[in-house]
Amino acid sequence: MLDNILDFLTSAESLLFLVFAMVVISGAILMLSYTKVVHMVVALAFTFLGLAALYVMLDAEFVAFVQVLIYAGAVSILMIFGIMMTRHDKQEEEPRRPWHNGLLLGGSVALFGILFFAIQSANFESGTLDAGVDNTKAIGEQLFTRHVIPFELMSVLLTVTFIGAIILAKREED
Amino acid sequence: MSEENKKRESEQASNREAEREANEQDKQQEEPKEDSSAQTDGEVHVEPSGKATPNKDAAERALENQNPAAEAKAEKHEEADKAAKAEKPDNAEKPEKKASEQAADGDDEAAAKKKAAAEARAARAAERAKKKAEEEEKPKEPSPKQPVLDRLVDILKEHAGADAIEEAYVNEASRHLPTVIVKADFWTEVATILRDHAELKLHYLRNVTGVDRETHMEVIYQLINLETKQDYAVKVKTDRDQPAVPSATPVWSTANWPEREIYDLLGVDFPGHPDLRRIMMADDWEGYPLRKDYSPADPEV
Amino acid sequence: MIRTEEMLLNVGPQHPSTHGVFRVVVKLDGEQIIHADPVMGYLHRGTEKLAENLNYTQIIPYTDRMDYVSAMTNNYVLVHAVETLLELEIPERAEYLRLIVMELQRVASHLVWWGTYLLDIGAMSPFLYAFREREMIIDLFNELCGARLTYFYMRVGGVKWDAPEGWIDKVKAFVAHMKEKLGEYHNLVSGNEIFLARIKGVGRYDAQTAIDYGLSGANLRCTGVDWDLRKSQPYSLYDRFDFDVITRTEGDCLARYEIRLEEIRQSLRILDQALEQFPEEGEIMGKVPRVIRPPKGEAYVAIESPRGEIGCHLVSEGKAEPYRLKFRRPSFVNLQILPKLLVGESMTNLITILGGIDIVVGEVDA
Amino acid sequence: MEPATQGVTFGSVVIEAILGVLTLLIVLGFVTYAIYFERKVIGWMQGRPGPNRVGPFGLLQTVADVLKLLIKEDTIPKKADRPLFILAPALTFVPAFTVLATIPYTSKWIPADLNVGLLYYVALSSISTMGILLGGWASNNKYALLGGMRSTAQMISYEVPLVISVVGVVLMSGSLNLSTIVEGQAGYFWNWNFLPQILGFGIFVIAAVSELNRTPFDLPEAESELVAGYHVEYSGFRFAFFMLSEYVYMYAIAGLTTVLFLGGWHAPFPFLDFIPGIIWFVLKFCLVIFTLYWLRATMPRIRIDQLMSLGWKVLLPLSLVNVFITAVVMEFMK
Repeated sequence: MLDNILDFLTSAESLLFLVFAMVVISGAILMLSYTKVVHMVVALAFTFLGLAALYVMLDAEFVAFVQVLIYAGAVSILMIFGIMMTRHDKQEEEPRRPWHNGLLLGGSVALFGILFFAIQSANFESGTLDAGVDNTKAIGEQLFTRHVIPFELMSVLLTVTFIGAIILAKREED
Repeated sequence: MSEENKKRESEQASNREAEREANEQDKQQEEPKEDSSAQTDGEVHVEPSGKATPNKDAAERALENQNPAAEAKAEKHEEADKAAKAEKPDNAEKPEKKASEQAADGDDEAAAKKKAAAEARAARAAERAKKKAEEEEKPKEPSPKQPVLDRLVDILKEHAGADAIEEAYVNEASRHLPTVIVKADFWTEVATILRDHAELKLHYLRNVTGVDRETHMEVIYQLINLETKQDYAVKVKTDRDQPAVPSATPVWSTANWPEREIYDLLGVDFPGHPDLRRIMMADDWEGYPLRKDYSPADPEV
Repeated sequence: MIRTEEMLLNVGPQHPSTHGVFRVVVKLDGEQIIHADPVMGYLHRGTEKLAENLNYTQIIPYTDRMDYVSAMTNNYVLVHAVETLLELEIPERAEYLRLIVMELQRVASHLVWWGTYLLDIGAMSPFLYAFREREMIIDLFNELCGARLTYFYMRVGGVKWDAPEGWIDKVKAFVAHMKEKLGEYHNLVSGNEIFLARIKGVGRYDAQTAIDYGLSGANLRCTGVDWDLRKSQPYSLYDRFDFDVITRTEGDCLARYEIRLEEIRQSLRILDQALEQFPEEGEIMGKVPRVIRPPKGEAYVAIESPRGEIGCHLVSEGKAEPYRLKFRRPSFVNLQILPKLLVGESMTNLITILGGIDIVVGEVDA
Repeated sequence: MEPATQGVTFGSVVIEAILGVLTLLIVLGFVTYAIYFERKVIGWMQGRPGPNRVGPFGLLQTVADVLKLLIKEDTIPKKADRPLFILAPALTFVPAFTVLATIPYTSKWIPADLNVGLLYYVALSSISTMGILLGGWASNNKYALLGGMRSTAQMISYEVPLVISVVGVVLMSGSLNLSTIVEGQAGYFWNWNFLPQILGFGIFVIAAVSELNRTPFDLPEAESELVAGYHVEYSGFRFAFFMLSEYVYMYAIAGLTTVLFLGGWHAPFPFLDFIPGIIWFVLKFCLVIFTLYWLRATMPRIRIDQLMSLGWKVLLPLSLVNVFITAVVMEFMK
């Protein structure tokens, strides 16, 4: 057990993993504990970035950079944007309910237990995965052959949302 | 009060006295100088070009200087002023003292000079008076703009009532500008007529000026018709202690800021103005700087 | 429903595009202006009050400092008012000199406007081009009266300095040079798509509004009103020259832009003629008393400054100092329309519109 | 190709770090003289000499300016959001610098040969936007906030046509790898992508200038409206960071344009191949940079609503049309 940990720490790769994992976790915790909304979003953005780094370590560059582009770039910026443009100085004091904390604690422990046992008992395929020379290309090919129907449905859904958003915005203007 | 203080005060008092005396002497010495300038003044005007108006004025001034009666009149005027400004005795006192001291203290040399100058002036003044009399014999030519003014007065009397106009004249000095003095009560009505009447159509308000005349306040509106290019001036007089002129802003939007400026600098109120605030001076400024009796809170500034 | 937050923004008194210490308090919704309130007086020096304690010659330098971009026309309006009350004859040579410097000043003033306006719009180079040519005019003035900005050139009855030898030829050379450069300006800017998109249709008003607000100069002529005091109420020698009053009917910033540039050309035309007719010899001062005491009375005179109608209301009690001296400052009057034009516009257009009005804060505040 | 992280050792990390510092120095050198040339070039265009006091021909002017910025007092407004105010310049600069890693200068000299190089560039550059936005917000200044919001709106809007305009290029070369894209443009200069992809090239250049926040799209810092926009409260080296990231981005965009559309290290004619590729690269790169300066000297600034409608109503549809045309043509040519 201890050897394992030492082994783990001597590998640069594992150290990198440790760093990024810490970024992800601390980002998540900070996001919960900050009081200013903008700070929360920044913490969240760091979580996204850490996740992207983890994806890179898993040789999933495409997913990693799409993660950065969409989540770290677009989503968090839109969130900050929304926060800045709207009034949020009235922070409502939530009524303190002491039994809430107990309930939350119980729930978290239960969730952790379920996940822990699920992962422990899961049977992962062993052996090294060949990520392929150009897995981006592979993703593309898969999207346009095997998963073409969900892909197209997705694009239709997005188009509908897009048009809907425009209509809503227009109506508000009038 | 301590001894020392008293001493200092008396010292100061005597200093002041001395200062005033010195001032008075200065003024006396200046006096002849000014006179001589007045002479040259006159001389230039007697140029053969024969321009009448400035000469006339110079002559009048010379006469006034010469004539003891006129001087007395001036003194009387000052006294009247003094009565009017009873709250400011210092101002009024000085000239009176000056006159008496002048008589007492004037040294001989100056007196002699003055006398000589006065004689010379008397001669010239007599000559000029003759000329003036000749001029007066000729009837004054009516201004070319007289019909325009008459027409304006007619229109205003017809539409706003016969009492609306206090006075009407052609201001010849200002390129024969037809000028009417409108009573403040009628001003809003008159303004609307001026703008909307089919013959006048004075849509363009060029300028608004406020003048502190010391006895009263005046607000002067310069109007022009952009098509006929005929311009007019309209004056509204108002009381000095509580000056108020109905605002012309509802009629001409351009009156807005100039009226604010007059309010700011002269303290004339404009009832009906949409946004009467100070415009140039700070909002908490005290007093109205362009009034003649304005003294700044801190004269150093 | 989400509501956006209104924001109160102080544009100025220290802002690069208010052209001096002028301030507009704007209420913004996003970048859209809901309400605008101009605040001025930061440069108020009390010229009118000061003038009441000065003799007429002493007041002239104060007029230099009112519209410091166009000091010559300010000089003129004051001496013209005094001369009107005095009914004074001005020697022809002096009057020609005055007219030449006034027209040069108009060119210089429009050049400053052109450069700074494009700087406001974000183009940097035209500013330097415009100042290159303006510098030549300033050099000419410098040679004439020893000052670059506050000239104190005119006096009641004439002008202080005669044209030095060769000066008239230099002005001629400048006029030729300027004509050529004007084409360059048009090439550089006037056809630029971005520029046109920025100012076309911005800050539009009609002739009736313009007249109601008492606008003058290019601000009035852009709505199609043919009103230029040089033609409508000729003063000085303007009735001797052949030139056009430029008007446009669009009433937007582009119209004002075109008018000002075209007015430079008209000024050059006037200069051409004036330089031809310039009398070889003659007095430069009329017969003026040593102490100027205009007779009791009052007069209002107005001339066409580069910014519009600059007027002088002079009330004299026959003393060496004016009883009351009031200047009708075109910038001050023209600026009144600003709050009306700004409502509903974006922050960017605030700059475009304010620049298009062409104010000089020294004149707004006086 | 080696998987990205396998074989990462402490040694390789150190080497990478040293290389990184070297690149940083090269970039700083570039920025120094890019600023110098910008001032010189614009000076000449405006009929004035430009900087000529510090060093021979003013060559050290930028160095002096940077020194001044570094020793200047660093002020943080009292009411600013301190942590974010400090974080923002770094958050702007780091992505600007990291995107440089994928640009292939020659067929040999490629700092990082990522197979999603293009995506990497686009993704990271979107993070800088956040730095600008945070800087504007944290300053607690209304002008800065307006500048920050403008900048964000602008960068998000123009990233979309920017990305879609290069899809045509990606279609033609069948790869997101930048060196593969350059390889595909070998031969005569009409093989370079800017001719077959002329529409995409135009959209790319416009969107890129906008991404760079340079004239005529310099609205976020429009000094005549917003004083200085998002960095109005910044001074000293924090301001220098913003300035630096602006110029580093310029470097990156110029490099990317060269790679994507101007044939990278290839000579315009094959018989000129004896001249090393790096020289061709630098020449094309300088041409792009010069064009940016040229635009700055001649263009006025566009208005924010016009910018937005240009981005969404003109560039985006055009870039989609470009993708469509490219796909159709490629299908027929096959």
